[in-house]
Amino acid sequence: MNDNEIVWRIAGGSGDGIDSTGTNFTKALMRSGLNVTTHRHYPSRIRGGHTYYEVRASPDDIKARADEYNVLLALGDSFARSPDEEAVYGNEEVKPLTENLDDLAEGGVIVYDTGVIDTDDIPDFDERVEENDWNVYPLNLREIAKEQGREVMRNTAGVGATAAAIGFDLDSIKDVMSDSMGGDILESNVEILRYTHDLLLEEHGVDHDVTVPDGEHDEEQVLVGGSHGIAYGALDEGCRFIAGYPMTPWTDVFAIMSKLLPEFGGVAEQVEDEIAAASMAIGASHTGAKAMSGSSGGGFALMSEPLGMAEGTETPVVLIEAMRGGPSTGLPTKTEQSDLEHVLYTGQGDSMRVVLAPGDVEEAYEQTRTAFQLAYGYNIPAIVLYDKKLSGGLTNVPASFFDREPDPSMEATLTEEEVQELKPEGAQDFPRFEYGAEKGVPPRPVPGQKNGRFKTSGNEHDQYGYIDEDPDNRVRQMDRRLSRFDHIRDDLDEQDHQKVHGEESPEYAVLSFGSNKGVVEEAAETLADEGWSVAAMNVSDMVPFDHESVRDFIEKAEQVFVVENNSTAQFRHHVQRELAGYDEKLTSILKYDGDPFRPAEVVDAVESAAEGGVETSYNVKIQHEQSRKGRDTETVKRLESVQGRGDPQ
Amino acid sequence: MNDNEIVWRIAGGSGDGIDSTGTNFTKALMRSGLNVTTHRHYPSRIRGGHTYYEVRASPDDIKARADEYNVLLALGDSFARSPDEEAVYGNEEVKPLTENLDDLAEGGVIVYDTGVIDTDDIPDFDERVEENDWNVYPLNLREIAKEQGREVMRNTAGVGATAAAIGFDLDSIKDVMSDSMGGDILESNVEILRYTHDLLLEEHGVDHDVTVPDGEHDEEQVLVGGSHGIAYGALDEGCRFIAGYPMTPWTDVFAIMSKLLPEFGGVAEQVEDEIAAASMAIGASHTGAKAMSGSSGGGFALMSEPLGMAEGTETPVVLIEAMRGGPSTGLPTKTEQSDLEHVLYTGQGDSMRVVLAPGDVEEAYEQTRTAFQLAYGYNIPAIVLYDKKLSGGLTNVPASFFDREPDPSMEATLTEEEVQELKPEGAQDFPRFEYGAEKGVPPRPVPGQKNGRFKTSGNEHDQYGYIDEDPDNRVRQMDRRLSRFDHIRDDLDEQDHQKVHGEESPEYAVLSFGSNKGVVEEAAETLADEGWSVAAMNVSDMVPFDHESVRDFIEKAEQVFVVENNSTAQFRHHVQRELAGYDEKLTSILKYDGDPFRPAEVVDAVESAAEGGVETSYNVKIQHEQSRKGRDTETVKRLESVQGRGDPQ
Amino acid sequence: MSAFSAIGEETDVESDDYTPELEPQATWCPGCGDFIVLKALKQALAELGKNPDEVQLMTGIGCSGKLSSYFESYGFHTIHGRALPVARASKLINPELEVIAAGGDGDGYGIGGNHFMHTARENHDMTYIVFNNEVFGLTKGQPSPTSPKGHKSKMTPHGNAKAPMRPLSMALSAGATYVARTAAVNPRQAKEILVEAIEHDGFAHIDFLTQCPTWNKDAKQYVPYIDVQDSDEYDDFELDDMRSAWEMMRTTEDGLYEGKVLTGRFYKDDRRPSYQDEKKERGDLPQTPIAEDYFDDSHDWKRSYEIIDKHK
Amino acid sequence: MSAFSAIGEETDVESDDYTPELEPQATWCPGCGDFIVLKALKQALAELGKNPDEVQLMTGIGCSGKLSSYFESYGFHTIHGRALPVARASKLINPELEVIAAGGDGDGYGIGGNHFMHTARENHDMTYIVFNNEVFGLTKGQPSPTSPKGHKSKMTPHGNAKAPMRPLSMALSAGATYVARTAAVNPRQAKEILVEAIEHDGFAHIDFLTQCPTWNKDAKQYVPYIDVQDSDEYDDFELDDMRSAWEMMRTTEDGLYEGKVLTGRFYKDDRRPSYQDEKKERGDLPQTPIAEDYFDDSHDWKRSYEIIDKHK
Ligand SMILES: Cc1ncc(C[n+]2csc(CCOP(=O)(O)OP(=O)(O)O)c2C)c(N)n1
Ligand SMILES: Cc1ncc(C[n+]2csc(CCOP(=O)(O)OP(=O)(O)O)c2C)c(N)n1
Ligand code: SF4
Ligand code: SF4
Ligand SMILES: [Mg+2]
Ligand SMILES: [Mg+2]
Repeated sequence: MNDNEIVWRIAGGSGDGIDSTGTNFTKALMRSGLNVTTHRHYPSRIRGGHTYYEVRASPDDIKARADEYNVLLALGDSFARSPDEEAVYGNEEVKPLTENLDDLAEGGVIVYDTGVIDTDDIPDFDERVEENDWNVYPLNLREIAKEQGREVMRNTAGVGATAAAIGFDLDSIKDVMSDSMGGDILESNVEILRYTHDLLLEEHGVDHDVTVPDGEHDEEQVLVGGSHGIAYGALDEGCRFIAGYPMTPWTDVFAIMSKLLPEFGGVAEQVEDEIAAASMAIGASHTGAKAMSGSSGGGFALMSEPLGMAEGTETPVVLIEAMRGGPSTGLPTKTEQSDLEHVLYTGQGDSMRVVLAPGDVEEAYEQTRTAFQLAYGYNIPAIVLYDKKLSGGLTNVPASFFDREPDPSMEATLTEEEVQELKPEGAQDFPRFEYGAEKGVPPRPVPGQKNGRFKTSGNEHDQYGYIDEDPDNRVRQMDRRLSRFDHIRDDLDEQDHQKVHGEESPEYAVLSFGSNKGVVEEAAETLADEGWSVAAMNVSDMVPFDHESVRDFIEKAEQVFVVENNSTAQFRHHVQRELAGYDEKLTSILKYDGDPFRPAEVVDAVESAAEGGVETSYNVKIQHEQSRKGRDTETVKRLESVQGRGDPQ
Repeated sequence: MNDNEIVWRIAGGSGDGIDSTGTNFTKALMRSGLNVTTHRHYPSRIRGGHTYYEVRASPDDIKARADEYNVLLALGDSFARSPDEEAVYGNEEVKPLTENLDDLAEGGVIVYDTGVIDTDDIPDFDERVEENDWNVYPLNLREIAKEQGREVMRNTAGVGATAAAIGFDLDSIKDVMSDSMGGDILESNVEILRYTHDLLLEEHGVDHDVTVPDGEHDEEQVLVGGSHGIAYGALDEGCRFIAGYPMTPWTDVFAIMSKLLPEFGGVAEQVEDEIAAASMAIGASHTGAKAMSGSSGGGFALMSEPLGMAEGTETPVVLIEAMRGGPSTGLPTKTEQSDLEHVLYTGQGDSMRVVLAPGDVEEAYEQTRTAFQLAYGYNIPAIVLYDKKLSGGLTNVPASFFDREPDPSMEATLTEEEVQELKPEGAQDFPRFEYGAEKGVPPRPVPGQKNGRFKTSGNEHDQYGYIDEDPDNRVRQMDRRLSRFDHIRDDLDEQDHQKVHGEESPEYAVLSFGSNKGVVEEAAETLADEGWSVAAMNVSDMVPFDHESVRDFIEKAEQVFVVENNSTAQFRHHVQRELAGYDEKLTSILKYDGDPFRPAEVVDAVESAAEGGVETSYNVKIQHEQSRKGRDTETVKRLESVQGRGDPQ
Repeated sequence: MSAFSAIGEETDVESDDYTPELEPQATWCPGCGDFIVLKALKQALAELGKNPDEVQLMTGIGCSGKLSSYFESYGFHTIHGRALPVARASKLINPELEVIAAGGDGDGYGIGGNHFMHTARENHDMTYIVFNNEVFGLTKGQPSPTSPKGHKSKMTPHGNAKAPMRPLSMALSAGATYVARTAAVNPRQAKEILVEAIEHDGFAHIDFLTQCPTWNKDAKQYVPYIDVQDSDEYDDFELDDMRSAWEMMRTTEDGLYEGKVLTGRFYKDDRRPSYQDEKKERGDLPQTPIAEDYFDDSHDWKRSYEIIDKHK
Repeated sequence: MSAFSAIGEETDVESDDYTPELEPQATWCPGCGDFIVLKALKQALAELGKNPDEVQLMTGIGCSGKLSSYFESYGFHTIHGRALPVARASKLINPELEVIAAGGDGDGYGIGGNHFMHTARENHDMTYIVFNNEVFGLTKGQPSPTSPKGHKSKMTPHGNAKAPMRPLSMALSAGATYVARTAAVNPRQAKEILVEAIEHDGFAHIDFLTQCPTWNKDAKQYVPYIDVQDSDEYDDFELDDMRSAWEMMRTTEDGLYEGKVLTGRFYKDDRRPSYQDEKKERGDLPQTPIAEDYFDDSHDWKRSYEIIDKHK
C-alpha cells in the first residue's frame, strides 16, 4: 500500500444502502481535496447477499482500484428471510466481515457492527487480527441507530465511526449529506454521525497510523463514472433520442438519458425488447435525429439483425455495449471484456461498423462524441464498447472538463436547400446512394424535405435505393461503402487515441484495450519503479484498427503482454488478425473470474510471464500460445480458499 | 471449354418451371452415364424475372461449374403483367436470350423460342452469331406447345429440340419424365419431345460438333445437393427434431427435414421466429432428442442469444447456417461466404462452439454427422456453415455412398441405469457440471430419469447447475468448458478434413474454405497443366482450427492465395488470427458480386496476383494487403457492360 | 419556416404521382392481391392531398414488403417483422410526417407479432396495413399464422396443425383504436378504409385480404364478400363499443375459414389519446418536432455542463 | 419398460420434497410475493403426487425466473423471454413429462410476448405461470407491460405514458384454453388453480399477482381480493363461454388498476385438442415419446438410404 492513500471499504447486505453511503463518503473525500476511484462488488440479487463499496483516495494521481485496502466498515447483512421459510446460511450475517479479511492490508482498520456480527462466529478471527496487526473497533451500530430512532441510520453511524478512526473531518461528510437531505432527517443523521465519531474516540482511542492524507485540487472536481461520460458525451453531441430495454450494466446509461432527455428537448423510449430498441433508434435517425440505443450481453445479441439494417441502409446510429461476464446470462453483475468479437462481427455479411472502446471516464465522454461524429459523418453505425467496471467505477474529473460546446451537426445530412441544389435535373428521386460520392458517403435528405425522397433497403440497391441485384452495381456499392474506412481512419488518426505510456523502446510492453487503461498504466509505472524497461499502450480503436501505432509499439518491444478480462484472449487475437504476425512475441495475461484486474495482478503476471512462467499468485492466467488448442496443458494457480459450493467428490 | 463435356443452359422467366426442367435434363444426362454439376441463377422474386439453370456434364471427374457453356435453350419469359398496370420493361421477354450471350462459348448452340423472342429486338445479334460461330436454331416452341394443347409444354418442346441439336438420345429423357408423370400427360409430353426433336433435324439439319459425350458409371448414381447431404447426414445420425422458420437458402434443408421427419419417427416445427426455433431445438435436445435448427443471414442473427444459451448450459445442438449475400437482407438469392465471422463470434461472451464448413455434397453429409457426434459427444453447440451455392448445386454421387449405418447414440448422455450408478451417495441432485469430468465433459441425465434431476442455467453455475458467482468456481467451469476443444481437435484430426491437393512443396498455394473446394481444385489442376507449381487446400474446420495442417501448407509454399466469396477477406483474417503470421505471404482473391467463382476466374486472378498485379478480367478483386485500410487504393476492373440502373450522372 | 416544406403544403396530387419512374411496374405475380393495395393507397393519399415528400412508408420483408419499391414517397424497406418499431420512432421524431407501415401476415402477425401487440397497446399514431394472404408468399408457400388449419405445403405435407391467429380481435384486445378488414377484391372499400385509417389519430390497423394465386389457391377468391356496414345481417354492433366489436370480430375471423368473407370497419375509438399526445402531455416529448431542431440555427442546445453541479 | 421410470410412478410426495438441499432458501426480498408461488407450486405438485424427477420446470430471467433454483425438479433457467419455446419442445419430445414454464410479466408479456401469443394459439399442453408484479423486479423497478399508467421510476420520472397490457383477454383472444388469475395474498386459491392448470390438457395460463414490496409500493397490497367464483356479484359468466369470459376479463383487468382485485378462473375449454394431440392425429408426431427411442435398443432407426431411390 501506498502511504499517501486511504482505501476505505464499506461492506453489508445488498439493498442496505451501501451504495449511496459509499458514494457520499467518496464525494466527501473528493471535496476534501483528494483524488478518488471507486469499485463496487455486488451479487445479481435485489436484497441481501454480501456487497461492498470501496473508495481509494489520494492526493496523487490514481488510475485504478487499489491492490489492497486499509479501512473496513463492516455492517451486518440486514437481509431478513421471509418469515415463511427457514434461513439456512447460518453465517450470512457475518459475511461483511469474513468475506473482506483477505484483502485487508497489514495494520488496517476494522470498524464493525457488534449489533449484527459476533466475531466468535468467525474462525481464527483473533489470530488473524494479531498476525496482521489490524486495529479493531467494535461498536453496536445497530443499537445506536435504533436508539436514535431509525435503524437505517446504521450506515451513517458507521461512517462517523470510521471517520474518527482515520482522522477524517466530519465537515465534508456533513456537507455532502446536506445535499440530499434536509430538516429533521439531516439533523438526526448529523447527530448520529457526531455521536459515533466521539464514541469511538472515547471508547477506544485511536492508536494507529492509518489516516486520511491531505490534498488540494487546483480546480473544482466532479464525481462521475463511465456511464455519465457516455451519456453526457451523447447529449453534448446533440443526441435527442434513445430507445432501450433495461439490462445490467447498460441500464445506467439508459437511465441517465431517460431522465435527462425530456429536459434536453429529446425523447426516451423503453420498449418491448432490444430488437425494437435498435430498430427505433434507426427509425429516429432516419427521420433526422441523432439517435442511440444500446444494451449488454444478450440484449445486444438481439440487436444483431437491426445493426445489419443500419449497415445495409447506411443509417447512422450509435449503439452502446456494456460488457459483463458471459456467455449467456453469465455473471450479470460482474465485469468482463468478452464481447469484443461479438460486437465486431455479429450480424450476417461483411461487417461495416465503427467500434471504439474508451479507457476511462474522459475517453468515454470524448469517444462517444467521436462515435456520433463518425456515425453521422459517414452514415454508418458506430459502437461504443465498455464494461461494467468502467460503467460503475466513479472518479473525479475537473468540472471544467465538461465545459464544451454542444455540436448537433450532422455532416452527411442535407438541409432542404442543399437537397434542391444537389438533386439531379429531371430525377424523380434523390440519389441517396450515388457511386461517386466523396469519401464514399452520399449525404442524405430527411423525410419531409421537399424533393428529397429516396428509397432505402437492407437489400442491395441502386443509386436511388431501389432493390438491385446487378453484379456490377453490387460491387460498386460494396466498394463505395468499404472505402469509407480509409477516411474514418484518417479522422481517428487526428484524435491520437493510442498513446504510449512509458519508454519509447522498452524491453517489455503491455498492451490492453478499453477499461484496463488505468490498471495497466499503473502496473507499468510500478514495474518501471522496480527497474523494468517497460511501456504500456491501451487501444481504443477496434475498427478501423490503428495498424501503424500498434505495430510500431509491438515492433519496438522485445516481449509484449496482452492484458484482457476474458478467457479466450479476444483482443490478442484481434491484434493477430489485424497485424498478421507476432506469434512468438505475444503473451496473454487473462482474468475471467468476474473481477477487474488490480495493478498488482498485472505486475505479478508480467514478472512471472517474462521468465516464461505460467503461474501467478492470483486468479490470473498466463497463456503463451495464441489459440485455444493447448488450453488445458497450462496451469492456473487459484486461491484455494473457496472450492465452490457442493463439491461432489 | 473442354471437348469432353457439354454445358447446357435453359433460360426463361422465374416461375416458368425452368428449375424442374433443368433438373430432369440433368438426371437424364446422369443416367446416360455422365458426371454432372448444376448451377442456378434466379432473382428474389416469385414469378417473372430472368432465371437460368445450367448443367455441366462429362465422363471426366468434374468439380465445379464450367467457365463457359455451349448449349443455350432460350425460352421466353412468360411473365405476364397485371392487366391493371402497364408493362414498361419492354425487352424483358428477350432477356433469356440477351442475358445469356456473354458466356456462350464460341461454336456454341442456341435454340430459342421464336414465339416469344424476336432477334430483331437484340442489338447486333446476327453480328455476334457470326463472330462467335454460333449455331442458331429458331423454333416456335410456344406455338407448337399450344397446338399440342398445353402451353406449359414449351419447356419439353425446347428440351426435345436441344436434344436433337446435341445428339442426345431421347430415351433417358423419357425415362426421367416417366418418374414424375403418367398417363395422358406423359404421353403428350413424349409426343412433343419427339416432335420438336425431329422438327429441328428436319428444318435445320445439324451441322456442328457440339455433342453429348458418352460416359458410363461403375455403379448407380444419385443426383443430390448440399441440402440433401446435410439433411440425410442429420437423419442418419438420429436427428429427430427440427424447428425453423423459412429463409432462403436454408429453407431447402428445413423443407427436406419437415417432409421426412414424420416418416422417420421424428417431429418438425415451423415456428413464429428464429429465436423460438433455436430455443426449441435446445429444449428438444435437453429432453433427450438429437435436435437441430438453422437459418440464413438475419434469421441466424436472431439465434445469437439462444446459441449462447446452448453454450452456457452445455446443451448439445446442431445449427445450420446457409450463407447468402449480406449484409442485412442483402442479396437473398445469391451466394456469398460472408457469414463466417458472424457464425464464429455472434453471441456475448467467450464463444464456445464447433464450426465446420463442408466443401461439397459428400462433406456436407459427413460433416453434418460429425457435427452431431461432436455436439452430443461434448455437450456443445456445433454449427454447419455452408452457402447458397453448395445448398442448391446438384451433383451425382454413387448411391452406395449413402449405404451407411444410422447412429443415434449420444456419447455424453446417460441412461437411467448409468444415472443410478454415477449419482454421488447422499446427493439430492445430479452433478451435471462436475469439475473433474473426463475430457471436460460431464455426461448428462435426461428429464424423467429417476434420480437424474439437475439444474441448468445460462448464468454461471456450480457443479449441480445452481447459479454460483464465486470467482473460483467461475474459473474452474470456464477452464473445464474450454478444455473440451483439445479433445475435439483430436477427434477431428482423425477425420483429416484438410487435405493437400497438388504438389507437396509448391511455389504457389491456393487456400479456400467451404464450397470453393471444387473450384479451387479444378483451378489448381488447370494451373498445374499450364506448368505452374501449385497446390490447393480447402479448409473445413473453422473451430477448432487445424493449426498444424494449415500452417504446414502455408509454410511450404512461397506465395499463398486465399480465395473466398466476400469483400473483407474474412477467411484470410481468420487464418491470420489463428496463425499470427504470414502477413506478406498471403494475397486475397475475392468475389462478392453474388455469383460463385468459376475455375477460370481463380486461374486468371492467380496469374495476375502472382506477378503482384491487382487486376483481373472478371468481377474479382485481388488484395495483397490484409486489412480494410487501403481498400480504395486498389483497382477492380469490372465488366463494363452493365452500369447499374439509374446512373444519376 | 419549417425545415420540411413538403409537410402540410397544399398539394394537388393525383394517384399517378405516387408511381415511381424507376419501378413503375410492380413485379408481383399476375393476379396478386398486392396490386390492389398499391392502387388503393395511391388513391387514398391523392384524395387526402398528401405530398409524396411528406409520406414515410416503412415496409417489412415479403412480397408485400416490396410495396415501398413501387410507391413514390420516402420509402424504407426494413427487415422482416420490424417495420413497426422503425415507423414508431419516425413518428416520434417528426409527428407531422404521414407515417404508414406495411407488411405481410407472416411479417406482422408471425415474427413481428410482439411489435404489433405493443404498438397497438401504446396507440402510436400511424396506419398499419397487413397484407393478409394467409401464406408466406416470398419464401414460397409455407403456412403463415393466418393459414387455415390443414393448409398443405412442402413444409406441412400432412396439413398445418395450427389454428389460425385472430388478427382483428387480437388488435382490439391489444389496444388498437381503429380496426378494419378489407379485401383486394373490393378496391373501393379498400380506398375508403385507407383514407379513414390515415386520418385516424392513433393506431389504425387494417387487415387487408390479398389473394396469392401462386401459393394459396384455396384462399384465392375472397368473393363474394360482405361489407358489414352495408349489411342488414351484420350491422348490429357499435363501432365504438369494444364488447360488441369483439364479438363481431370473432364472427368475422371464424367466417373467413368457412367461406364467409366479412369486411368493413370493426372498431373506432376517438377518445383514447395517441401515444404522441400522451408523451407530450407528460412533458416527455417536445411540442414541436425534434427533427426541426437540427435545422434551426437559433435552437438552444442544452449541454451537460448545465447539470454538472450535482456531481460536485 | 420405460427408460424414464420416474414418469407416472406412484409417488407419495410431500411439499417439502420439492425443496432443494442446496438452495432451500429463496433469496427474494422479504415480503416478496414470489415466495407464495413457490410454496403453492410445491403444494400443488405434492397433491398431484408428481415425482420431482418427472417435472421439467423452465423459467425465464427475472426475480421470478429464479423459481427453478428453489424448486427441486429438473430445472432449466433459460434466457429472458424464451422459457415458452424451450418448454414447448420439451413437451413434444416427451409428452409424458410434466412441463411447467414460469417467468415475470416483463419476461412473458414484454420481450416474450410473441411466444406467449403463439404458444396459446397452438394450445401446447403445459402450464404457464406469469409472476405479475407490474414491474421489472430484477433490473430495479422499471415499468413492465403491466405497470399502471403513471408508474414512476428512474426510467419514467414523469410517470409511465403507456397503458398496461391485458394479459387475460390477450391470452383468451390468442387461444389459451385455461385462463386464471390468482394472487400471492391468496395461497389457498393459488394452489387450487395450479392443480387445475397442471391437470388441464392444453395451454393453461395463470396470471399470478405477486407483490414486489421493493420496487412497486403502489401495487404492494393485493387485498382485499375477490374470488370471482365465490362472489355473487361476479359469477354470472360461463367458464366455457368465450364471449362472457372476455367481458369478465376486461372488467378484471380494468379493476386491478382501480383497486379492485378480482381473482379466480376465467376460462376453461376442454373441447379443443392440445397441439400434441393435433400433431399425433395428423401423423406428425409419433404416438410414443421420441425421447424413449434413444434408449430403446430395438428401435428401428430409419436411414436415408431407404429413400435414396428418388434421387436416381
Ligand atoms: C429474420 C428473417 N427470417 C426469415 C426471412 C425470410 N422471409 C422473407 S419474407 C418471409 C415471409 C413472407 O411472408 P409474409 O410476411 O406473409 O409476406 P408475403 O410474402 O406473403 O407478402 C420470410 C420468412 C427473413 N427475411 N428474415
Ligand atoms: C435479452 C435480455 N434483455 C434484458 C435482460 C435484463 N433483464 C433481466 S430480468 C429483466 C426484467 C425483469 O422483469 P420481469 O420479467 O417482470 O421479472 P421480475 O424480476 O419482475 O420477476 C430484464 C430486463 C436480459 N437478461 N436479457
Ligand atoms: S407469391 Fe403470392 S403474394 Fe407473392 S407476388 Fe406472387 S401472388 Fe403475390
Ligand atoms: S425486487 Fe421485488 S420481485 Fe424481486 S425479489 Fe425483491 S420484492 Fe420480489
Ligand atoms: Mg403473406
Ligand atoms: Mg415483474
